[in-house]
Amino acid sequence: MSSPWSNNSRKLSQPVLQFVRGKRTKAKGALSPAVQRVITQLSVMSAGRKQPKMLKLSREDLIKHQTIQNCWSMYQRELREKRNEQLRLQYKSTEKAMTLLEQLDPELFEAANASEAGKRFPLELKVPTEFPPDQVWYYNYKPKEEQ
Amino acid sequence: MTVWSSIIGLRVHPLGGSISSILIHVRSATKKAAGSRTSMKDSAGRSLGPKKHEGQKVKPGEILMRQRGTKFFPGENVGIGKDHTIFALEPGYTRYYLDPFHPKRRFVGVALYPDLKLPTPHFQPRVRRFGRQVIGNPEAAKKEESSLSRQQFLAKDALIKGMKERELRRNALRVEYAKILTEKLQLNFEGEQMDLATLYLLRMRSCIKNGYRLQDSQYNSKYFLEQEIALKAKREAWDDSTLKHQMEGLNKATEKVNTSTSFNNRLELTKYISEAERRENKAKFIEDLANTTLMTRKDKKKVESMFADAADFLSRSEEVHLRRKFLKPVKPETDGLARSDGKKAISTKRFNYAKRSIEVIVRPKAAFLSKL
Amino acid sequence: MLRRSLHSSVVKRSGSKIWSEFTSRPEALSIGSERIKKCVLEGTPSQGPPSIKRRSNRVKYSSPEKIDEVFKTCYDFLESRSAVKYAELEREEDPAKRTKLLVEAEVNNPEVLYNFQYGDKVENNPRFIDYNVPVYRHLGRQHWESYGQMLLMQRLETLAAIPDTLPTLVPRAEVHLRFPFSTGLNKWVEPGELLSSNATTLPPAIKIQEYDDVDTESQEYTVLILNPDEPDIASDSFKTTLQYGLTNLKISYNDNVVDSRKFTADNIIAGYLPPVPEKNAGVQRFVVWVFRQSKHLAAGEAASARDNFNVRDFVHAHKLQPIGAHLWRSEWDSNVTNVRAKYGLPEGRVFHRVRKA
Amino acid sequence: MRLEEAEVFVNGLLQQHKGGSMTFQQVALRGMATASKPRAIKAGLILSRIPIVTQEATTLEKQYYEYQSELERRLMWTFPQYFYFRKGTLSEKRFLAAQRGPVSRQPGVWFPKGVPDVRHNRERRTKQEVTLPKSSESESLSGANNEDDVSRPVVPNSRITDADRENDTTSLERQLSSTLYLIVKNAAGKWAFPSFSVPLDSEAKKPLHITAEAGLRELGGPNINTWTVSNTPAGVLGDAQATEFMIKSHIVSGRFVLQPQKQYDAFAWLTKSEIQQRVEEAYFKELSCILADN
Repeated sequence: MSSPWSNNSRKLSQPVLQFVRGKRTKAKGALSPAVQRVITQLSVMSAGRKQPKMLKLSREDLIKHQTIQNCWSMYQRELREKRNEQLRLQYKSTEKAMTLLEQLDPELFEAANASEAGKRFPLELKVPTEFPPDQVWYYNYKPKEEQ
Repeated sequence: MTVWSSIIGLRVHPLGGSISSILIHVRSATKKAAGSRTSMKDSAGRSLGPKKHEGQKVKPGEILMRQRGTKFFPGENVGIGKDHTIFALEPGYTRYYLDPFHPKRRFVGVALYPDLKLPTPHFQPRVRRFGRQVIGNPEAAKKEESSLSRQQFLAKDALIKGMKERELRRNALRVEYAKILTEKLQLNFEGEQMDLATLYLLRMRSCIKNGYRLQDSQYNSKYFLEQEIALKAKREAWDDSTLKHQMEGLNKATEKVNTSTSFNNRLELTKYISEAERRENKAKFIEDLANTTLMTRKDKKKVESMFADAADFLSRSEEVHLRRKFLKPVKPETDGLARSDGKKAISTKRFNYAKRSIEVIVRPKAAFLSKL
Repeated sequence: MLRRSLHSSVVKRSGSKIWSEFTSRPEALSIGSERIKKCVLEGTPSQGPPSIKRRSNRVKYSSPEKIDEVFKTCYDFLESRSAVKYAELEREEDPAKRTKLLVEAEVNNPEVLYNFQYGDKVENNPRFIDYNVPVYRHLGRQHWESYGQMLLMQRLETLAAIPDTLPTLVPRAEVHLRFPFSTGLNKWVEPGELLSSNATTLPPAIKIQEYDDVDTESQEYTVLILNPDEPDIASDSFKTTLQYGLTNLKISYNDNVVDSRKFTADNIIAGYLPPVPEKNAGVQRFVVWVFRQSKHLAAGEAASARDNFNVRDFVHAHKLQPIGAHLWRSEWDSNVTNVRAKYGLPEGRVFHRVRKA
Repeated sequence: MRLEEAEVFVNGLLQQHKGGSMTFQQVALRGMATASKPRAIKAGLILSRIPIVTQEATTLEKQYYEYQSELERRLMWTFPQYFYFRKGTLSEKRFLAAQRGPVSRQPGVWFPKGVPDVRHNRERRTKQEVTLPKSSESESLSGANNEDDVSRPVVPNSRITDADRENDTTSLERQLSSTLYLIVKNAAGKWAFPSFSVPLDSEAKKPLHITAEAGLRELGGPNINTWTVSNTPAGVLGDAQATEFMIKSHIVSGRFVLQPQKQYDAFAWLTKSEIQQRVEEAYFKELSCILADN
């Protein structure tokens, strides 16, 4: 053989890489398939391609939208005001009851005013759902046997 | 080992290639020499602190305070440097003071007068120093007045050229207006009156062009001429009768111009046209347009010329609106589709959203304004 | 849960069509174009919204889905609330509260919103934005406070027009300024702008837009233009000059541009003196002050010397209430000589370009 | 908490109080001093059943939510299909088959509604409609009602119950979306919330809420599970002579069975608006603020 290179390569199963720090090992732009795949995946996930076009409203629609939002905030404000008013009345009612109870019977007042620390919310009470369960109400409740 | 293998850096594994690949590290000379301790170093003192005491007289540029950070804030008539050095901007007397607007700050300032206290009251006018002298020598004054900055000097020629050009254009326009007034409209203004009339028209034109309404344009233009005359009277100390006479002349000229001329929507001077006439002409024009058919090139030219004439009584937006309506680039499909794809037809591919397919529409050439 | 427990269904009063009734309500509360009004109130037509001018763009446009149905419900809801306000208004006597109710009754009306949002707010057409109507004054004030007022106050403070002329300003009226006569330019000046001497040769037109409830029949205004930067060689300082002074002006909510059509020679306390800064004397500020008068000023009462004008004393003496301000700046340019010649003023001094201690 | 325990608890409280600012004697004395007149204190009970299903949305709410969800769909980012369906799998094929793809742009074709702007198989100018193949399949199988089939369609229970149809006011299963209150009819034929007199001699005296709960059990049988919100009364009725303090409580489970008794002869579970029609006007006005609207 004329080429000493081919002579040598016959003995080698794999070429041995020589790592030199700071030396460019590949031509610019050529990436390994794994890296290329990651880049493709990232570009697929990039925001610019997934975002829809900006929503532009015509003058009429913008006014309609603003009116809808105004209406909604007014509606919510009315609900809020009504709720606050009811809470205020409830507080006044309790206050009135307690004032009267204190005058009438201080013992009962003390008992009604006692600390309720440690009182638990019953786990059996359920949050309202959109549709009722199969068994709407549990009737067969029996109080625990007293020891 | 052969010579070649040692040259190109490939080595044969002694056990004969059972390990797949081998990475050989060439170690560069990265070993650091032993470090040296940097303690026991100290710089010389920076000589910080106040450089002027309370009430000391200072000149502009003198340093009042050297500091790290703003231990003292710059007060009135002082500046602050990039290393927070505080220096005087005006001649005066150093003051160290507190300001109720910034309760946590200490200030250094310069009072312009020895009996002035700082801070000066917040709602009183500021105490300022003018600090410039009049140039007494008339020649030096002249020289100073005509001196230009580099930027101004460089821009000067172009600006003067532009100004002259505008002046020329204005004069040409006035000549043209004079010609229209005398020849086309048969209005006879005497010499000075003609000058007033053309100047008035010139200002009218620019006002209308700038978007003023007609009444405002007339008022603005007339007010300008009135002021010109009034100022001239004051300069030349006219007596009342002369001034009155001049004003009457102006009134007459402007009145005559207002009642006999108007500007069309291309800002050209035309015969006066009243609002009623405008409406009447417009109605007639629309009727004419509705009666014309747009089938040939000749028709198109005719409609175009009709629009050119209509510029006198239509406003710009009206004209655009009517052009959109009567000079459509493509006629609506209700006007007819061509039978087949011949020489006198143009076919377009259009997407049909209901069928989600492409359909071909063949239109006669006459349906396209540009193809007439 | 509590929120859910408080639901009330939308009050629908089909009888109370308050917002489509224009016998007692002014015309300005409706949209001008019939087609646009129909599009807003009755839903977008099949060929697209009429505010889009080109037909092809109209075809391309698509409205958000279900906007028309929900808009109809919301419109009824807001209209019913407005009807409540109008009912309250009939019982109310106090003018301040009446104005408040009128604003509340109309501020959510989509037609009003449309007119105000897309109308010209400075050169307003009273058919669309009528400042006689309280709701437009309310919206106008909001618009002004959102930018113009802040800009003005910032310029007044950074350029030290406050406190060099008057101690401070509580802005009540919006002041616009332009110079239409000298050059025919149609542009409102931004506060603090540097203007050429050519532009300011002839007096400005000043627009005073009131947003408060004032009696436009009797209320009178004073306008002063001051220059606090006139050099005073004797004291090596500055003095204030009165450049222009007008009194006893009457304006209305809509027709409020003050030019010579609005006043006669009796209203002038100081004729217009154009800005003619001298070479190297620095940039001069020209501050426009607008005052509400507490009484009519008799002729000659307000006359005072232009030079060394003390504005604080003037305001105090005539019991003026400052409500608005504006300012522009001028500097020497090569046209100043022409302006001086035009007004017959003496030639300006020339100062050294270096300021000496 | 059982009654005995509660008693002990209250006694404990009073014992504690002895060491505090006021002794028991002082308390008693003050009570004697202020209320020297004969009086009757009653403990009223507002027993409620909380809603089981949610409230019906109003027209405005329904339409507003629909509008907002349409806007959100329009502004939604493209559905990341490659994330959920691996490329080349059967599920991806099924998913793609269920989609109605966008119109893609073609050269030389006039699109009157604008040239399509397609990215990742989505028209960017409109909302993206994502159809799941599962749902379309189950729709076709909706006839099959196999209990064992996991993918059978979900059929919700009706929000209107038998009790609603029969208008059975004694049932706890009526008016699922609103709060029900227990009211009883006394011998005189007047409807009111149940009330129980509090014994005033110091041995038998018990706190208001315990009296009310014990009274309820006497009245409606022992098989009721209730939860009293607080010891504190929520409202008061009457004057200093005969005072009724209202205690709020919720029924959690169990059944209210009216025991044969002289005091009351009927009971009903009613909503606030129904209560208004049955009770006296003054009585309702006093209590309306502490009742829930729904």
